[in-house]
Amino acid sequence: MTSLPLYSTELKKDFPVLQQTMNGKPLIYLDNAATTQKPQAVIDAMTSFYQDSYATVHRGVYRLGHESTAIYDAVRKQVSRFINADSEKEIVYVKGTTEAINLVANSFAGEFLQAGDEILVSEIEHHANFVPWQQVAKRNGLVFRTIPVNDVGELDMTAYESMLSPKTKLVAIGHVSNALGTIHPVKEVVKKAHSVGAKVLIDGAQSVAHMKVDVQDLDCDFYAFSGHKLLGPTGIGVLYAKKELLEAMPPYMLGGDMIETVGLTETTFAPIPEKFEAGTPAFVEVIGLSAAISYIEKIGLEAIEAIEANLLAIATEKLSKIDGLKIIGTAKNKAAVISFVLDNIHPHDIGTILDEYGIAIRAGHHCAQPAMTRYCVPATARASFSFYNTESDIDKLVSGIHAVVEMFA
Amino acid sequence: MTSLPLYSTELKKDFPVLQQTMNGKPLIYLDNAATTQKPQAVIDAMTSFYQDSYATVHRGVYRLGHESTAIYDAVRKQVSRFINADSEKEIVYVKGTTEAINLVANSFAGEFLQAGDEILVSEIEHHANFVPWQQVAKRNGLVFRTIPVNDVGELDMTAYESMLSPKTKLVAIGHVSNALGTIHPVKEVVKKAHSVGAKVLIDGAQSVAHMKVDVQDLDCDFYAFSGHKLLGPTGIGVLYAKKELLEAMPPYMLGGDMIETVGLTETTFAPIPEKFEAGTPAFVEVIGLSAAISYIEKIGLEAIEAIEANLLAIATEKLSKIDGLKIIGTAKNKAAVISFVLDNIHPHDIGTILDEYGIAIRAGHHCAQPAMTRYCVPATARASFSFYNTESDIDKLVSGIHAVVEMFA
Amino acid sequence: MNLKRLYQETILSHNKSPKNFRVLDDCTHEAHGKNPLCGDDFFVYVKVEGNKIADIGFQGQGCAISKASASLMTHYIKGKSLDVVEKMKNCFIESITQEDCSDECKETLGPLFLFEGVRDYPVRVKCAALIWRALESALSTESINKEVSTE
Amino acid sequence: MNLKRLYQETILSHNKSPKNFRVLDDCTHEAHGKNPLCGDDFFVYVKVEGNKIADIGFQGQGCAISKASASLMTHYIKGKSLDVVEKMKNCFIESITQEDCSDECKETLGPLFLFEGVRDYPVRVKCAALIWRALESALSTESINKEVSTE
Ligand SMILES: Cc1ncc(COP(=O)(O)O)c(C=O)c1O
Ligand SMILES: Cc1ncc(COP(=O)(O)O)c(C=O)c1O
Repeated sequence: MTSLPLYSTELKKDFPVLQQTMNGKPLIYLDNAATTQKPQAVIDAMTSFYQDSYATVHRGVYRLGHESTAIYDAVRKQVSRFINADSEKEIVYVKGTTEAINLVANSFAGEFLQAGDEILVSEIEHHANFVPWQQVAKRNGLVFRTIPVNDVGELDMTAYESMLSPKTKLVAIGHVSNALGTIHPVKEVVKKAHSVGAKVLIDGAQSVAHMKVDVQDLDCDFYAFSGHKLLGPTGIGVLYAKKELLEAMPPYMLGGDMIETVGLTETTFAPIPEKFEAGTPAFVEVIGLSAAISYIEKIGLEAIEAIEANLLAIATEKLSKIDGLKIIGTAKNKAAVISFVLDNIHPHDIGTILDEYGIAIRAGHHCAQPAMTRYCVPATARASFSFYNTESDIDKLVSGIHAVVEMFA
Repeated sequence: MTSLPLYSTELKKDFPVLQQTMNGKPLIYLDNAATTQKPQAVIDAMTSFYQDSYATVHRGVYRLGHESTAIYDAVRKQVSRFINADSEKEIVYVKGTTEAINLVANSFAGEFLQAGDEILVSEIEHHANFVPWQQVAKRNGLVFRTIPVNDVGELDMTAYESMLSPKTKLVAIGHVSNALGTIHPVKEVVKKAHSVGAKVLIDGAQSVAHMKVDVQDLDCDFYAFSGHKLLGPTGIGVLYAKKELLEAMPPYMLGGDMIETVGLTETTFAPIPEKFEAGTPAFVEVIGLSAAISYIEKIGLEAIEAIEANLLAIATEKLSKIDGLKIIGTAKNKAAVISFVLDNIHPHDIGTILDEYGIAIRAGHHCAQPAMTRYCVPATARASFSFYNTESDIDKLVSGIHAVVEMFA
Repeated sequence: MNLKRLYQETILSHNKSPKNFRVLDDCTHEAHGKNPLCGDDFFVYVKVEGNKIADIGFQGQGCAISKASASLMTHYIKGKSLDVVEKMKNCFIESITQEDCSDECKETLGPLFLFEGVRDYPVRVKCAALIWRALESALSTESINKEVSTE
Repeated sequence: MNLKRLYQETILSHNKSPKNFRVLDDCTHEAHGKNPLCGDDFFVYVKVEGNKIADIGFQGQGCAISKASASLMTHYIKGKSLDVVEKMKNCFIESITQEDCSDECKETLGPLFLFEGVRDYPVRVKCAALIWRALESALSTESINKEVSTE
């Protein structure tokens, strides 16, 4: 086990919140799967836009408005490069992963799937990638099925293959499970789905900030992610979709900016991606997203992957040594997310006590109740890491857990 | 005509963008109907939240998360007081007016209206309050009808009354027209609609920043507005709806935070308003919205109304004196929005030339093509004021227009 | 650190060895209470005779606060009249949510006042209150098998 | 101030009195071009004979830039071969979007180069280009009545 590069400690300094104290102790933020902190560069980009050049997009004949529009469109190119989309027309700005998935559930599954068609999701999906499919299925007579995972949290590929058939029309799967950290073999999932003609949506909420994503290489049909989990602001996310799909799909929301002409009886819609962006967009958030991507690219996703893999290895080793601690989800291919339970101590109590030591972890079902059911736990405690975490953070977590165990001894 | 209080000049100083220059000239921002500028207090509230206490809402056992949640819920109370809702449970956070209206078109009209039922909107609505109804009507066999306006831009109340019948199930109307500035007699519209059992949605995008709104006094069923037109950030808006309606309506988006329990086959939803707030909300934007409302309340909506009424009177008088200038929309009851055309000069050219003088106005159809059709113009130039505008801004606008006329002479 | 006031000895020991942790086969009222977010999930079984809680039991799982609260509640309300129990419930909620709980309430609560430490942990208020809410729901009608959720 | 380079005398006068502002009843190609956002809306009518633009006209309404562009385009391409027109179109787009338009292009454009001032007004590029896009669309097939939108 090598120790972490100093690098990571240095990076922490870019994040103002991480200089704060919580309950009098330096804040150890280990809830990165819920939302990440923001580097100063992201905060500054939005602040200075609001202060110096705020004007709405798409509509201004005046220069301020044109500049906003130009930035707004340039970020679309930046995002498309970031995930290697074929064209910026395939990048739709949305509120977040949840809206992205609802858009597809509505405008794709809700429009093109027929009664009897099947939608497959893994049984450990986040509710955002579970409930929309379950409900559209219910509404339209589609068949909603869950792909099992094995005891360590890996997708059961044999079961998956046996479930695929010409009836399968959509497979929706997380790239990385927020509950367990499992990195699913999404490229293979896509390949197999395509072999029966099904489309694939990948929920990338937990991946884009942690690994290089190449939508063309994955060959996925849809890819969704949120800005706020990517060092960016709240209120912004991205839906990537293949051009021909976006073109075929009807709009999700209706209003200004997404129409071409409106008559009393007929309306024609703008070309993609604007067709899917009704109303004044969250364009200041788009600027924040851009700064976040730039920051991540400056560090480099390879460096981030290396730092986080190291954090995961160290944390797994140290936590495993704690008596009565059980890690839920030990897939071979895992991101730096550790869900765990302690014998006879409820996760909620763990969370409260660690908080008192300045350590922010999550306790609960992580919006993945089906996953909790699968592993027969009412909830788990979860520590999720980002590249700005350090080995010292892990050590504090470990002593915090020892304190919890002692208290309940 | 009294001249404006110094007050207004002083207020301009709170808005950093208004200290900027455009094309070397001080920026005269007269596109407030598109989006308003932000006072420093709003920018600071978001910046310091990102820097000092960023954590997501609803899920944290740790203190940081709880504090976010507490603020988030407190703002809901503040918003409900701001528009005098009966309960904060009637306040749903959305992305903006457009999403609010789409939500109602989907979860109310799309669910409860039957083929043959009628939806009425005015013929000068913003596309956001036009296209969603037109399209849900088309999809579900409802009848979509437009209420005429007279030559000065006022709703034809006689026609409206004659259109109402037991078939009328929904009336959707702007409180203030963004294209013409007309203040519609919404309280009367509601009363008449209710007398035949129809519900009423008021598009408040153009009103909340300019006049006191009391949803209980109006007795409207739905009220929608956007934060960014209210001195607040982009990416946030509000849907007010009467409690019993929200309770009856099915959720619009599905995902985390809006569910109670998720099973493999069944899902139960959270109570209102959370039922309508799937996914990580734009909670930093909520904090910005709160600061914006506080700022507006500090000045007072009465003072704002007085300042803007004065601006409107002065601008109307001065613009009317320009040869060949015609104001489109001269309703008796009007907000500080002036749409105009110049003989033989296209609005787009007016916009470009004024921009060169540092004056930002809008030129185009203002996302209200049916209104343009109604007044037989392809587009208009529009100057829209906020309380931070001054008489000197108006004078610069007037000389700018003279320069335009000269150039085309 | 207020942790010690939250996780008092009594709470920790009731968590470990809860009283009345059993199903009442002859209960007259029953309810299911849950906190979906954190996974607290309890059933409460009540046997009312005349105007009194003749017997009470609970089952389920949850955090230390919710479990200890259930255990202590069942322990102290057994044998009490419904009126007194109603008063205790209101006082209990007051003690875990309000800065200055009245002396009268403190008296009514007796040992149950020890949950006041929860006040400093707003996210945990639901945990302490859950079993009381379930009880309220159980007693509110004649029918058994009622569901209650505090989230 | 670059306004004078945008609104040159020639442009202002073509806006006021456009050339070829008429319907061609005997046109072989026709297209409709519009900029919904700002309300520019034109029809172009072309009569192709052999390989040449034998006649051309336009109708509609729009801003000074779009109208002058239509007037000047029709004026200068009349009589030219389709190959040359195609080249002119590409050069025109180049001249209004790129910093350094090639000398060859400037030569091809001749007087039409005067729209280069539009370059400094990115929102107006669509206005200048609209009629060329409509022409492109008209000539692209045999069928008449084609719609084109540049937004
Ligand atoms: C009257 C009116 N309604 C609706 C909208 C749409 O608001 P938003 O774009 O913020 O969703 C606007 C502004 O664009 C408006 O002026
Ligand atoms: C795997 C996964 N999918 C979807 C979401 C939903 O993202 P958001 O809440 O930003 O819409 C989350 C995070 O909450 C997540 O972790």
